[in-house]
Amino acid sequence: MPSSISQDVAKAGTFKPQRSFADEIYRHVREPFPWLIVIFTAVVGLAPVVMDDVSLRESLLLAAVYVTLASNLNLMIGYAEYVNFGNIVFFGLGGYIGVYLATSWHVNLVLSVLAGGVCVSALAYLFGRGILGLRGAFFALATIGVNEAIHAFVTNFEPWGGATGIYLSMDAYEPLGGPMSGLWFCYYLLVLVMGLSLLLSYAIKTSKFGLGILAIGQNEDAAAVLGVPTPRYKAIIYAISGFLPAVAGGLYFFKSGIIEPNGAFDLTTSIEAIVMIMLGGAGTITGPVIGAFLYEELRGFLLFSETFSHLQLVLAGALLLIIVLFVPGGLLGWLRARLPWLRKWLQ
Amino acid sequence: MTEGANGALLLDVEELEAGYDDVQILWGISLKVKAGTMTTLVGANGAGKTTTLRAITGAIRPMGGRVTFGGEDVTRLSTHAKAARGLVLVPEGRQLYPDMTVEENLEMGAYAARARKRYDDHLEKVYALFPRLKERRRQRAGTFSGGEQQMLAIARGLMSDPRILIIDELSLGLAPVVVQQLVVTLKSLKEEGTTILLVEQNVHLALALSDYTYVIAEGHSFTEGPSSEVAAKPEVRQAYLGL
Amino acid sequence: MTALLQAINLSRRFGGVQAVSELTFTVNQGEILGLIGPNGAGKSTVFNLLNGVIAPDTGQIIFDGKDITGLPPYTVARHGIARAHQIMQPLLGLSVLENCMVGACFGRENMNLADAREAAREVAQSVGLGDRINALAGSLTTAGKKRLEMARALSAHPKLLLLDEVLAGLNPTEIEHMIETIRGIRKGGITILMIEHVMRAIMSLSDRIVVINLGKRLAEGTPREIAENPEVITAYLGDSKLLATAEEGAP
Amino acid sequence: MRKGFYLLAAAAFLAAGPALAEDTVTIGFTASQTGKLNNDSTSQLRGFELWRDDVNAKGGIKAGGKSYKVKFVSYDDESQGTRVQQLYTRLITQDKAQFLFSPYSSGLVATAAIISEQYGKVMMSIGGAEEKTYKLGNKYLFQTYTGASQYLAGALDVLKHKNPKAKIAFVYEDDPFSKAVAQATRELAKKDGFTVALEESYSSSTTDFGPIINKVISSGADALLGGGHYADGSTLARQLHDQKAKLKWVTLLVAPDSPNFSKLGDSAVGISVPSQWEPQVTYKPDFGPTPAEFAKEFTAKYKIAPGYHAAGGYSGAMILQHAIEKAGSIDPKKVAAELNKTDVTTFFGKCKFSTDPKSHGLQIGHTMVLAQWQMKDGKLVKEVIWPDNAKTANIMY
Amino acid sequence: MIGILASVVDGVLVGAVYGLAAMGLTLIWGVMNVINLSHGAIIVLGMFVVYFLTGATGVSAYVGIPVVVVVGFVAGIIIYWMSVNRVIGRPILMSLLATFSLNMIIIGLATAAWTTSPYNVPVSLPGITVQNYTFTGTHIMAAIIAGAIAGILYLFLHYTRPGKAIRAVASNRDAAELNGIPTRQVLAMAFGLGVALACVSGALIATLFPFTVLSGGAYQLKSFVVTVLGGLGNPAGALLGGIALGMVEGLATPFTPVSWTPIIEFGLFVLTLIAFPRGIFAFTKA
Repeated sequence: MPSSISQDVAKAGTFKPQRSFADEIYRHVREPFPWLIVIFTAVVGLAPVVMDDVSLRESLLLAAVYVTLASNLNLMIGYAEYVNFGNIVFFGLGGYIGVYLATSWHVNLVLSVLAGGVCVSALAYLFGRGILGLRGAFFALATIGVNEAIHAFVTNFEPWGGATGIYLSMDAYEPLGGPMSGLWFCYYLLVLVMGLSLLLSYAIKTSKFGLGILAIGQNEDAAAVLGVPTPRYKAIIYAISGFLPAVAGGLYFFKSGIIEPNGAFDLTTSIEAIVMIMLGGAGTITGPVIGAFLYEELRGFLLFSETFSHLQLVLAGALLLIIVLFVPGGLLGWLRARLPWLRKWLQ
Repeated sequence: MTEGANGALLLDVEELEAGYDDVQILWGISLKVKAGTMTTLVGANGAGKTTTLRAITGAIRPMGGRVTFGGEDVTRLSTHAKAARGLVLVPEGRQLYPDMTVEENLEMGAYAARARKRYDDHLEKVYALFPRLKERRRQRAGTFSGGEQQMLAIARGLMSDPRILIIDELSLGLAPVVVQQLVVTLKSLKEEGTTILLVEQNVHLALALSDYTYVIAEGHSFTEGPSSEVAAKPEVRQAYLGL
Repeated sequence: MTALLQAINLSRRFGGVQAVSELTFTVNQGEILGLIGPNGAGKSTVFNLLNGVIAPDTGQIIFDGKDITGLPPYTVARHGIARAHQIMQPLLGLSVLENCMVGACFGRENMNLADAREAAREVAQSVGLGDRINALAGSLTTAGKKRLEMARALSAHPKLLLLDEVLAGLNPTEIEHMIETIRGIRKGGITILMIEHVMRAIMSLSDRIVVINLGKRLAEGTPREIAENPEVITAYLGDSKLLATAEEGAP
Repeated sequence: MRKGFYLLAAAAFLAAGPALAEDTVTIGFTASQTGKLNNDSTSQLRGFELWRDDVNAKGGIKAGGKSYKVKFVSYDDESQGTRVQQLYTRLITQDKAQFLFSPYSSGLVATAAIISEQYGKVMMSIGGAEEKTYKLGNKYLFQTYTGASQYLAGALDVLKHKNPKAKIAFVYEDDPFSKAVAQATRELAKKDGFTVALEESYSSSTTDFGPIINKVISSGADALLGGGHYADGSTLARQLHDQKAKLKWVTLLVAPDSPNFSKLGDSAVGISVPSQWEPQVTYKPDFGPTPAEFAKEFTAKYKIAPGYHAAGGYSGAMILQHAIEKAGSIDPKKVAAELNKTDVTTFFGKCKFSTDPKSHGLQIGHTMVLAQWQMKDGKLVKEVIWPDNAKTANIMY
Repeated sequence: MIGILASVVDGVLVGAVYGLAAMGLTLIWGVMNVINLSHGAIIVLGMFVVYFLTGATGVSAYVGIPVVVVVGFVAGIIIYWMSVNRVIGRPILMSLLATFSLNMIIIGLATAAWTTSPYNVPVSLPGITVQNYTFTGTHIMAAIIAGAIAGILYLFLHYTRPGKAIRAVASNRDAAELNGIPTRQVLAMAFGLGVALACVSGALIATLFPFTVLSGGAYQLKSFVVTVLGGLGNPAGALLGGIALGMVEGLATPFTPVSWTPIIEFGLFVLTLIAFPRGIFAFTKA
């Protein structure tokens, strides 16, 4: 037996496989998962129209924003296992850039928010190169610091209205056909952004880049020794994780009619996004979606119920504690552990 | 450090079952250690040696079976409670307090009330055994080489006033010359009557040093006997010790 | 014989400790070179210097004709140096296959994902992990993890493989098995530099041995020459009679 | 006028006859039950609730021959904008609220208005003082309070009398409202020939004003105008006292208006506050209770004297009631038209809205008063010191 | 010039209290690698304890400090067993979230009980006046107490058995357990100690400034900054870090608008982290 091993190893060392790029693409299209994402996005987008329910649109809009935040944050927290506590800075900064361009410069809304996304990603890449050298809790603290520093900066930045922020006049919605259709337009775009976030999450998870990121998440030093260019990959994933939240920020604050620093850089929202990831299951594609919807439903329920509205913070906290202590894998992790045959679908 | 009657049953492990989460690793391990002897536990990698030690010391909770120490059922006690009773483990990988000085490390070894009472005696004795440590008593443990760290780990174990000293992987990662020194130390401890349970990958070394040997395989007790006899059994040598 | 790797006058300090000083040695194409020395001699530091985990204070590393001094580990890996660690560092949450794929994807050949999958499968099979290919790395036994450490390094199709105490903690049968594996790797055309304390293995595997002590080169030569070198015996092997007791079993 | 109203009401009652229907009108709003605005928002909420109970006790709002009992639907907005639009959409589409009150604070008002405007729902803004909010093109938003730019006009007036050459330090919270107030006042002060010795804004979370006060001392200012909300304002007042800043005049926004301010003891003496309303004012209302009646009723119910947030809440609701009754309908368009015409004095003072399309809904009738904490027989009391026609005590400079 | 000096001195006095607050955070981090996100809520707890204590008994706030220590210690131990014990040794995210959820619970309950209205603890001590500038007695007293407590903590950790046990557990938990140290109890004790420190700092802050249920957030952020300056896990560094932060604040205000202070603070924070991940004052432990 030993000699056969020696033969095998000798062979393995020189093996050269052949496979084309087209095969790789085909493999993805054949997979059911991306199609599930597309269908899900379409359902969310059309539900309020079909059911003729504006109130539902508002809830779904918030949910779509949360899914976008959670799913992109999951790229850092779930894949690269870098705990980003200040993720909201992308959302806020993207919101400011988007709203500023759309109102002060009258740039087309779509272009404005895309510009917000690009700027934020570029900034994230630069910042990332600096702070991603930090590990674990140090990184988490640094992200809080970045958020607070930018928060303080924007508060003093007069072109963006300083502490007052930017108020949108009703005229701002005119290019979109008035506030009513403007809000619908923002909704569709936000749902689209949500769908793209999920596809992005899938694409990364099934790519070579994603494998490198997952390796970094498991053991960064080992990954580096295996050849994963860790500093560059980390900065790239950080930049990517900022893009769609920034776009969503532009749309969301445009829709809200006002952006001001305290609302734009609220750390609590950042942490809520983490809670959603935990609720659904970190490191999975669908986990953040499930988590965001569950969380949104739950907060909604607590907020609207007479009995609980005063204690909603307490109850939300207690729920989070229970999840962290007893179901750390989130709903998906829990299901995967119990129903192994479902793993293919519970990604 | 000496147990009253030599040859009396000190540690009695019966049908121990243990594992992690859903995975059971030990399926019934039994072993007995008599006072004043040196016993070894050997087995292939993955046979469950470390798990056995962890279950005995309480780092993991046994799923079944019983651990009796000095006549008392200690199966469900926590690790520190067992240590306080003199069931002392020198763990694999030394596990020192790198930021504390040598003497502080030793002091922590004597944390339990029982050991603290004889702190001064033990300190003197340990320094006599390892003069190197005395020279460097104010130095941080983290600055030591592997061999020195293993010495400090054993010294710290001795500070706990052990009724039994369990040593996990004495020679792992150590240069031959260091192993030799440690073997000498171990022999002298044994001569003084310290009860030792040794888990050692280096089967030759283990069999040569000890009085009695237990062989475990795949989480079960496989065979046992005086070390020389175990070493001589061809089927054991071949299948379970890989000799 | 051509030199694959040359370490020239390498030095590195940590705080007040000179971990490696003025160390020079050469690894030839196709050989197995053993690196031994007492604990704290600086062996692992040498490996860390070679594969870029830490940069040398002074000195130069030439690999395959290129100067790789001070390059980060992932660039060194791309040049074709792979390493199996003494303390196993499997990517616990990934499967055995995925672990190996990381090696294949980001190693010397920079394969795409599909190629890497095939290459990884092949290598995992060859080191005896074929039936555990989809198991999580965290669920492997110590020996399994050692094997994975090797497989992952091999999947990169490296030119030079650094093996850091891959035999530590294995029992004699497993050691035999691993020795065969290492021989097989060399047969596949991969040069090997290994740190090992298990004398029997290093003596039988190595073409040449370098002994270091206190960060300096103490001796160099064939296994036989090393075993008979009095300086090496004092510093590292100790009393040969006792050694025999320890190594060869019951008297 | 008042008699006229009663006649009108009686006529309406007679016209409707005994078959008066038991209808309800639903008013929706969000309040800050949690979060940083909780304190002020709660006072305002009490005003709303007192009004509702009063109205319902009298049989409801009478309009077009019907009598509408008032029903509130409200949610917690957690003092932040995240859910405001969701909640207002829900109030309108699901809870079928016919009228709305705004959330507390300007930013939230602007956010909510985007929803209410879409549905053509009248929203009474109570607690959104910043003028910016009313210059965004809204048509159904009506402001109860005097706008931010007027807040410190009274304080400047007092200074003009006492020390026309005063050096003024502006120290204010970095939030939309306080900033708007301070910046408007600074311009006024410059125009009036005062010297601006220092201008500093501080973040809402500031708790240590030591460094700022040292700066104030260094600047040699005689007067300090600014502040923000309760927490920071009370801290600032206390530290000014502790650090013995020798200022002759201090006017702070919002904080000193709260009855709790008296807990600061000596630190409170001499501090003045611009107020939308004080219980002592002597306005003669055309509609609803007198100031004294309101104060008495409020104190009886909540065991605490009403501040202007509570009074504003009550009066804002009452303006809506007035407009509904005038319109004789709960149709929002008719009510809005009636609000545009409103020119009424309540216990809260005069109320009139701008109908200029560029600033529609902006309050242009109401004026502020200036109150000051003074020691009276060893007890701290808040006295109205300005304008002269409303004052209850002399200025302490 | 004297204005600047006054500003710096004031900064140092307040900084000592920040340092004390951060000491609790850094101790907990050092011993169990948990960043306590309920730190701010706990500081607020200390404020309310002293508020009700002085209100109910009329004693001076300073007399109440020992009571605050005891209450904080007990609260810390309860919190430890409730939410921290299970997340020790798990990924950093878990402990962050566990303590954050606790923060939500405490803030939620406190808001329900006390609303977010401001409270004020009346203390007056004679201050020291130099020219126009007054250093209030409460500031001076708070700084003295903070310094004293820091000293006591140092002595405790280095010269008492439980203190050494805390260091041992911080250094290697498994080994400590094998040495017969009841590590969970030691961890609970360390957590209780950290919480007690936070509570005392809260009590001292309450003597300086009015506060609300939500005040803690700001002090928590400041504690992060201080902790990073002083070196995570290094209680002695925390005091220095706090004083450094106070000095920076004091030095910055005369020259820049106060609203820029947070930019300077957090900019410094991020830069320090990147340049000295172990903190400026982190001693290379000898």
